[in-house]
Amino acid sequence: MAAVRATEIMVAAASRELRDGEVVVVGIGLPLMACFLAKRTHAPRLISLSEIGVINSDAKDTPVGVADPRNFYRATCRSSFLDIMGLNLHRGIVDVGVLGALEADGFGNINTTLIKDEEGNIRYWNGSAGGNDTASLAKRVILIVRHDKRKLPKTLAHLTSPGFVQGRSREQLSLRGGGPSRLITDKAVIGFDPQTHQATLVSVHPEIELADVVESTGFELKIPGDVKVTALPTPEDLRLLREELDPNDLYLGRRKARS
Amino acid sequence: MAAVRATEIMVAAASRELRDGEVVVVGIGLPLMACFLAKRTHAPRLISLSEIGVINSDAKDTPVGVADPRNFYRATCRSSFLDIMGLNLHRGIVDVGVLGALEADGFGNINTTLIKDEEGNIRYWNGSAGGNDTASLAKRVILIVRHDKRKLPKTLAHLTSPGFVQGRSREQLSLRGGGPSRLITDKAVIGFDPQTHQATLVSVHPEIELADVVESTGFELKIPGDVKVTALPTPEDLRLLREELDPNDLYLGRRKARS
Amino acid sequence: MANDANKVKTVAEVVQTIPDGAHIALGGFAINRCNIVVSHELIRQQKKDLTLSQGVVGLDTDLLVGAGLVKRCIMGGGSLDRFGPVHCINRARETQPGWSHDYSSLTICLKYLAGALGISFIPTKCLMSSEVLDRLEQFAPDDIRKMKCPFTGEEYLLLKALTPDICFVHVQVADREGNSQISGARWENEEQAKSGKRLVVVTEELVPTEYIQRNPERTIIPGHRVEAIIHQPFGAHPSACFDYYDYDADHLRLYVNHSKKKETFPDYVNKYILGTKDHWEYLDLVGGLKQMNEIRAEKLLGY
Amino acid sequence: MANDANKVKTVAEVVQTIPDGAHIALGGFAINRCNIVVSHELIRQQKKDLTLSQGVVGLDTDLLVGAGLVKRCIMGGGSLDRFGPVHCINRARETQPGWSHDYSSLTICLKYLAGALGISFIPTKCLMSSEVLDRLEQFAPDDIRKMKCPFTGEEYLLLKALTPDICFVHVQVADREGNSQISGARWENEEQAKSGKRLVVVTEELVPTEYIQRNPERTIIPGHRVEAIIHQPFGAHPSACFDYYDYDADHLRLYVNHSKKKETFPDYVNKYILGTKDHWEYLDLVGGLKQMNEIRAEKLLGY
Repeated sequence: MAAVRATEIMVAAASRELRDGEVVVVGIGLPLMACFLAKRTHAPRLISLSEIGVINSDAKDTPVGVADPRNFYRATCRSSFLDIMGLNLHRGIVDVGVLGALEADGFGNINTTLIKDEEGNIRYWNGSAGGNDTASLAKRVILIVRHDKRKLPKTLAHLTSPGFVQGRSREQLSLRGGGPSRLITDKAVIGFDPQTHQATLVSVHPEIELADVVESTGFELKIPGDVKVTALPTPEDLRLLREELDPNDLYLGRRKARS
Repeated sequence: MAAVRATEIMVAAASRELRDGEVVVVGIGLPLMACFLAKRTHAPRLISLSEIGVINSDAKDTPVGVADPRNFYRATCRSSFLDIMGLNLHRGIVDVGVLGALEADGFGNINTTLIKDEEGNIRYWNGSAGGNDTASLAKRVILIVRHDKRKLPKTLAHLTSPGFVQGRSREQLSLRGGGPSRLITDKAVIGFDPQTHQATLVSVHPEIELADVVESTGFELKIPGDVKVTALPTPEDLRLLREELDPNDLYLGRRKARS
Repeated sequence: MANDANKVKTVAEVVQTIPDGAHIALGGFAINRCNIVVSHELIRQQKKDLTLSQGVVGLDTDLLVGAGLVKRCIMGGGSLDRFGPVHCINRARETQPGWSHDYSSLTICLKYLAGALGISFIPTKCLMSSEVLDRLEQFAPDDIRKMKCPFTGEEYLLLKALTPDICFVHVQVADREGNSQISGARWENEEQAKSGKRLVVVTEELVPTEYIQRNPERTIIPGHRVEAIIHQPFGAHPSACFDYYDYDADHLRLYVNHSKKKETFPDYVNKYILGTKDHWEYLDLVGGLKQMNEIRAEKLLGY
Repeated sequence: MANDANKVKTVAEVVQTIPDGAHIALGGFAINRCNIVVSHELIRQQKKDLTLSQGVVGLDTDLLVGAGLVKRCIMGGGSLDRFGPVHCINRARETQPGWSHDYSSLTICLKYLAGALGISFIPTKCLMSSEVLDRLEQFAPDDIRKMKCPFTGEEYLLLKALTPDICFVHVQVADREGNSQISGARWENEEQAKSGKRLVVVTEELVPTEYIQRNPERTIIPGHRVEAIIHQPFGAHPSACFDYYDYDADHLRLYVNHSKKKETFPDYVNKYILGTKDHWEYLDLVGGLKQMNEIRAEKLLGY
């Protein structure tokens, strides 16, 4: 079997954060892969919602995006934004949101709108779509972002979707939902301190040095005493990802490994 | 052919108030009959909406009520309150509402909630259901009420659905829609003065005396100089009503002739 | 979480979990898809002090009120269509001022919609300048407010969201997860069902999930919202269930003959509800297989 | 009144009735059921100063922006999925601060819902404490307000209703009255379509009303809301139309190769839009019958 790729570690780690029976709003790409993997392993009764209006997609072919009809296959309900994001997410019954981002900061705020280069030139990307809605309302949020100083900065180029803005509580921010619970990167799994909401290292992926993690993180990262090593994907995880969920390396391919 | 019944005159007169292509929210009973009659005669492209969530019912058997599945037959859309009463009526695109009532007053306000006997004892009936919504929002409203002093009083026992309350304009009442345009009874057709909103006689049914109309009206009725005689239903109207729309005299039967 | 492995329950099991004083929303409309099986069991288990809400009240709520289980009704109006008024509900309204909070069809629906959307209020232009509003101001002053739109200056009524403790809805078809599809008009079923803290579906037919997946655009209630599924054919009798059976006109007339007077209503309850141990016994008592075949819907007509 | 006897029109006829400066809402989502046939004709007729609104922007809006027709965009985000960003829209955002009013998927949907319900505002808990809100406060200060719920005291954002001048939605099936049924996910199609002052449907297939009546629970847009029906098979190409055809991956890549740079975009417009007189010519140019057969949906998969 080929060497385990960083994307596979990320997806498997995110998948393990999802518990059986939970209701999950899931974005495209690695979040969708994590959700599909969880469903085929430890969480067969997980409910996946796509903002576009799809419940329990059971894609046979890897969808290229939320709007790809491959994502409608064998769904148990095909409805609308209003149903998924209004009558479920805004209603407060969504347990988890899984989101990718251009940038995440040390309080789990994310940017999916634009990037700034060193000269301050702005380049726009997707904007919020369902991201702000999910971050504002899901009971907890799992973020999946590639790990480098630029993508995990101290200050975001644009705060699209709030976590614990400036370390404040969700109540203080007038937000519902519990905010971010995990930030999963290709180097580590990061949590948020229950009191200070500060990013706190949970585990480092195998073969990654702690110093590398610290070095490539732009925000202040709390390092507790009991940092673990992230569990590798199981052989079955790898088989599912490689043979069934993303056989063409649309999301897991090394060069395409962007969230 | 049997003698023309008062209910048939009422239904035909109400039907003639509906123009081809209009969007109509229609209550059960004589309003539904009027709407079906219009559709089968001069207004084949009339659109009928039932609050329960039915568009263009083409009932084969006379429905006993809005909730009768007979009313779902050959519909072009089966949806919901929210669609019919929200996304159509509240949206402001309904041209006409046709409503029955326990009582109507001289400003076209109606009562569908309760009646009081002379000792002041209260007896409850249906309440608003879609009546208040329709009266508050349709561009114009046609009322169908049996004609006697008790049912056309000066003061309603309960103002369920507003017309021109105390003669005030719809703007003054914070209401949308144009308010009542016609009050059709088994004796006469009554309109509302564009300025004062006061009930104003339009036509008297054949064989009914003007004095009888005045005598059996509890509120002040303006009598202009040009009161006409209400046109009788055509032979085709009568055939349709008797043979197709209400062959069992569910609504048109003399004893059951209540709106 | 509404996601146990086995969600198919008996109505008795479900009703046992409802405390006295609960706010129950029922999904019937006049004489169509009424939650009869639920109302019967609530009466058998003698629940009390219930708050009942429903867009257009029907037979299911009238039964509960007649049997004395209901301390408050939140409703938009209602009747048994041409079979008569909701006598039990009307008697309660006549004898206890403020017992019912009366709205209209759309405003009840908007209150459920707000609940289902997780917003605590929603504006409307209905009810303005009516005695319906006057009475709400008197009897439910904490549930309504007037407000000018900050964008247009137009005056609106703000309605407070309704979030029942438990909602019941009668559907034609559901799978074992609770994915439910409704045929015919749906009145406020979707908004009501999704507004509550708990949701229980009563279904005529239990189908494999594969059947749901053939036409997932028709899924009005997705399974993850459903705590329990009660499988009860003819569960809405004597009200109608489109595509399955017509209303039972004879039994509705019999019901109204009893409900008309306070004195005769207990006879109905004793014979048809307390006198039967479950809905199968009730169905036998009201005519059994032969009568159910009599009212069974014709294919093309759906009634 | 949207109820003429003959509602079936050509896209050219419909687009002729749209004045410069109109607010147009398009029903596409990224690369699915985009209103390509409408965007192309708007470009051919050189409309200008349009306001465009859409939940999740896609190819249909990107085309219009790239061709310079749009002075303001009201949107919830968007991309061409894995094929790339909406380059034309992003360039406009980069060069003209405040050109777009950016919301989220749900908040755009709620704005349409308010418009469709005829209420001028609706509350939400989204966007709070975000830079999305900061920017709206800066660039669209008349469209948002904060407010405490009078019933719960909770802080809400009030969104102003959206009521476009004309809405377009691409559907699989419509009859000659405009009764329309949509297969697959519907995103904000229903709320958007019903929010506008005018509504035009583009349909893959024109069916007899009897077909609609077989499954009227599936009618998302009733005919009386529809002013005109444009019948155009493959009208969403190169985006997908569930149950009819898949997206055309090769053409999407070709599009992105042109849209990536301001300089190369006019080549695309000149060749594929201005160089063709209608959608049939366009379809021939992009591969005609053979290519359409290539992307035609498989029965069970729907793509």
